[in-house]
Amino acid sequence: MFRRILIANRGEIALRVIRACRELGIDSVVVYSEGDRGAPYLDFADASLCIGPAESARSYLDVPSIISAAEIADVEAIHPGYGFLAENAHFAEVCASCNIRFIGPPADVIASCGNKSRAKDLARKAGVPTVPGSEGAVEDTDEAARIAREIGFPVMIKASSGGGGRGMRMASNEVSLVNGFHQARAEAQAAFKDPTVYIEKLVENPRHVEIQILADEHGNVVHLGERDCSVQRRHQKLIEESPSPAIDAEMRERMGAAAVAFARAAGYKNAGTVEFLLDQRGDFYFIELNARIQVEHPVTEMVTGIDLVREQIRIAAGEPLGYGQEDISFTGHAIEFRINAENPERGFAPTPGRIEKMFPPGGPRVRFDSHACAGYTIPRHYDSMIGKLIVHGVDRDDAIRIGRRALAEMRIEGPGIHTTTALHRHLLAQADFVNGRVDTAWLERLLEN
Amino acid sequence: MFRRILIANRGEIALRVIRACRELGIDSVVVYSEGDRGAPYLDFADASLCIGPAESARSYLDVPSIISAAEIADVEAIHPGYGFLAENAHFAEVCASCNIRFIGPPADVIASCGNKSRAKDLARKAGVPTVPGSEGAVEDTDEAARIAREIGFPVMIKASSGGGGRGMRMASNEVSLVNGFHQARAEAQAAFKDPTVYIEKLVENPRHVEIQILADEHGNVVHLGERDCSVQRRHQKLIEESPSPAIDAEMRERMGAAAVAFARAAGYKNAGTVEFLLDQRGDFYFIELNARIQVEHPVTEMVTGIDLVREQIRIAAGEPLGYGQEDISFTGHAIEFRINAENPERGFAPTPGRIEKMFPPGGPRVRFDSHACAGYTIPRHYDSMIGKLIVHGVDRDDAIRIGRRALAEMRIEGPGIHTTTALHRHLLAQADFVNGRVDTAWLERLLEN
Amino acid sequence: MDRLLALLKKGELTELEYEHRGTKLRLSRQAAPSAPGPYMVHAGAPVAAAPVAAAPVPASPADGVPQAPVEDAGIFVVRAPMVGSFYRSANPESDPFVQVGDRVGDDTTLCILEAMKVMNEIKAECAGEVVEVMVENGEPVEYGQAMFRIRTA
Amino acid sequence: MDRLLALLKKGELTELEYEHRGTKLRLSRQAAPSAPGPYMVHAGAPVAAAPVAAAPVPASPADGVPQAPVEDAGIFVVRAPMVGSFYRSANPESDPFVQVGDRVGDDTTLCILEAMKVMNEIKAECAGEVVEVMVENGEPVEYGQAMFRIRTA
Repeated sequence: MFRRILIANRGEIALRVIRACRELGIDSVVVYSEGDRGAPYLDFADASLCIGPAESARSYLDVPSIISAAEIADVEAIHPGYGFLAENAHFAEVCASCNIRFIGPPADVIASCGNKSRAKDLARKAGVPTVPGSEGAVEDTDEAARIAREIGFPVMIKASSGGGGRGMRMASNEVSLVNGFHQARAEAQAAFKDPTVYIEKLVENPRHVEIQILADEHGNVVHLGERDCSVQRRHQKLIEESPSPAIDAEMRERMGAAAVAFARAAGYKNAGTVEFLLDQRGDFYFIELNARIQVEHPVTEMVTGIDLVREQIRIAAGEPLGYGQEDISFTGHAIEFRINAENPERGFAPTPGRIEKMFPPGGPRVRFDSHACAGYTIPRHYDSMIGKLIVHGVDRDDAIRIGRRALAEMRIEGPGIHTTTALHRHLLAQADFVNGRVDTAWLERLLEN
Repeated sequence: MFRRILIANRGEIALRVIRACRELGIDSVVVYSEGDRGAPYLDFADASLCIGPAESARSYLDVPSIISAAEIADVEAIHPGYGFLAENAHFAEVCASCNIRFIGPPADVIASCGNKSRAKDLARKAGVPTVPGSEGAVEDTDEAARIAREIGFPVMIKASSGGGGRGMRMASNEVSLVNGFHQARAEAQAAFKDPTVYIEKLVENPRHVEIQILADEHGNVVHLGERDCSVQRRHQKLIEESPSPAIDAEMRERMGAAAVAFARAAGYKNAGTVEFLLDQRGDFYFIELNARIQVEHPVTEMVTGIDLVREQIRIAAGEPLGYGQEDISFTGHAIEFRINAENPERGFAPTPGRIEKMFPPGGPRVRFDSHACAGYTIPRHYDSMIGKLIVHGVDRDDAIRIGRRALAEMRIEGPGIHTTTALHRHLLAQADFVNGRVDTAWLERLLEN
Repeated sequence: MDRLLALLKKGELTELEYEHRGTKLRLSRQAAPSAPGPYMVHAGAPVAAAPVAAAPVPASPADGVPQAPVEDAGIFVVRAPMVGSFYRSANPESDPFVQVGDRVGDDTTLCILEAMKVMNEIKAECAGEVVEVMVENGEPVEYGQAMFRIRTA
Repeated sequence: MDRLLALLKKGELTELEYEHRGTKLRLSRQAAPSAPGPYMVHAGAPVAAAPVAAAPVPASPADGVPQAPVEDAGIFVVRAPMVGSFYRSANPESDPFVQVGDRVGDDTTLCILEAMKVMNEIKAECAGEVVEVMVENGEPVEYGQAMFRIRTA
């Protein structure tokens, strides 16, 4: 096992990794930018190092600074968290070349999973259902039109290197197809330095259901069931839960098996998430594999009792899983609510600033993952998530009741600060959510009215 | 089920009951004294009522004020929490006479369990092992001496109405017996308006192991396993855990069966705790039944998944348990650390005052039950407990590691404020604790050195 | 919660603190640290301002005498010494013990507080003129709640 | 953590912030809100004062230029533009680039910072006299850490 790990991230996930290190008896060294100087969580690590100014490009995204910090701190491994360099194949490569273990999959696996059309090819080869569409990149509008007619409108035009909705267009006829094709390529070029796009049939009113997998370096691969992340806005998840209200045991089996098959085909290692679209008829389609720990990982931890971050570190250290699929069972129902410093009344504009009053929810069956506290200033330079409220009920109704209770006692106050807490209370009052009848467009439809 | 409940308590346990009410969909009305005016948790209830000045005798202990508040608030039941009026038979009686459900056992059961010698008689009749000693009250020193010779020194002299170590004396010979007899009677008279004392053989280096029971009003009684509360100072528990490192499944069976037998013999209803002394040879002796929810109830909730406060309310409303002994299973290992605003460096003197900075522990497998937050002033009028840190590991070693991690990140700061956090860190570094080799005198021995 | 809601109505008249799900009513005639501002009504879930800012009144003396609000000189405020129901007359038929404008003395009965079926007569304990009756007949009062204002000067 | 502990030693000389399990070392020459007091060493678990009080330096500009500490007029502080290892000479055999008392100009090389095997020459970027070398040869430096003090007046 490692003696010392560098944490190349910030905020909530940096704290999450610090906690895992302490529980494993590993020294943690956390890097920080001047924008995070003095943040409470830095003190919980065994050491902290300032690597640059507040702007991410010159700190959390700056490979030389982070590698150099790793060498100074003399660590054996680096945990990238999520975002920043977590799915950067180049960074993983540099780590390898410096004999520092990257806690995640190998660089080439990150690369192939990061390219959507290559990932889709892999899925087909692995016999995992994919959304009908172009086999790989689409070069021009003629080819685009031919494929669209073939699979039938409406279709989606997506950037091969894309993510988070950028470089993505919907087309319901040939006119919008041509426009969308050019727009998507331009956006993709700007956002990912890669104009390549591909075409897929639009799956209507789907749910977002993802499977958590763990793969060690000895060929063992298991899945830890699903997370339903259908409550999202502009492809940003807001509520995640496990199990999914739309999935039964037999379905879980099939989706889990598909995820494991893809992971094996991709030669995947460590923790990963295979995302699927689930349509109204109960058919599911592979979307992508996220080669990182995810924000919503706690809901899986609650229902399986498996600590995913500890497992990431154990796997990177070469330890075998030590359990098989048959050893994994699911208890109760977990829901995560993302607490973002945003103002839903004003288009979810971020509201950084100093937290003057805070009462974090606690008590039975409540978990709160947050680096914030009264006196902490939410920096304006980074994403607005300041906490994750996770509740674990005996069943879904129970989890919803506990969620209402915990959200009712949450207090986060400061000049200009708003959070998504009140919105979550509102969502828990919606019959559609309570009855588990939501799709990926539900929240946006709700917000429009 | 009840529509509205009055909570006749304060602080952490009042908040605990408020949470249970919200999760059950019951309106909660919490009373408060002027010493607790403005405390954050008051806002989490559906309504709050000021019933008197800060001093307990004129507020939380004042039966007329509380009953009158209950009538004004038009509640169907009162939850007494622990301490204050929780085990006051008269109060339970008054509630009954006002047609308000007292959430706890019937008044006469409280009375018989509250009297140690009567409780001991009940235990004998139920075939539950008790510490050898006088059958009931001891009238004079001659009788005391005769019994002491009979059972052998050292012996304990205890107040029949006693508790918390008051009216208690140890005697290792006839001289100290005579002195102790008079001192104990005087102390008992002063503390409990009842000079009656009884005599017991001293169990040397025992562990404190207690069994949680639930009894509904339809004759169903189950036990939820044990809590080991051997880490205590002056009979004040500091750390509690479940399962006990000194108990195996067979032993749990026997102690659980004894606890259930006593509860049935006493006609017990609702949640209660049967306390035993466990000696080095593995023999256990009945001490008393606590007719209330206990501070340390969360460790049992963590390992059984049963919400004890919800169960208290359900039982008081006349609902059947709905499960039997065979349905109760135990998962992992839970430890509770009491966070008291006390200065261990200065004889555990209370340190009330305003909390200016607070970072409560969070993250996986950590539960924190606290009514405190930055900006909250710890009143000087009440007991010094401001929070309970509960960790739940896959096994005891894991729980200890998580405990160390959580204690390391706990921050509670303010002018003059000290807490037991650092002491807990120190205790988790002791080989005796890590190896589970402690008895009820261990902590005091440790503090002396 | 009809009877409780009755408490709420009086928020405008006193410094009564009362919280009900979704609603908080306070008057800060009293400069208490717990009063976030003059006459605040919070809709929706209660905000943190009140609960977190509101440290238990530090001045609150152990002997439990409710602290006097900031008042015009010469105005004595009679407060409820217990939780109970407020009655202005001995029985529904009879006249109120006192009206605004009445002269009262130390032993003049101002009202009755019923607690646990016991009728407690409340005396003026000062001499002067009743200038305000702050509670409606039959309504519940909290401990320390202002009931009458009497001009003693 | 030998090399990390080396950082610790320099706490006296700079406003370097460094935390190691059980120990915190800080110098508050810089009036940063995060500095709880002059030269604090905390034994045992770190106390909250620093972490909780320490809001990220509000003045910290987005362009990331480290804020200058409060200094005597005419003193220019040369700070580390990157994380790296600090070397006072081109190689172990040769003399240091500069000594205390030396006159330096804009282009005078003061030291080398090694980051990822790359040797980065650091220039004075001011004219004046070297009055203090704040880092030991071979030791690691954080971004923004003060390395030299140069009197420009």
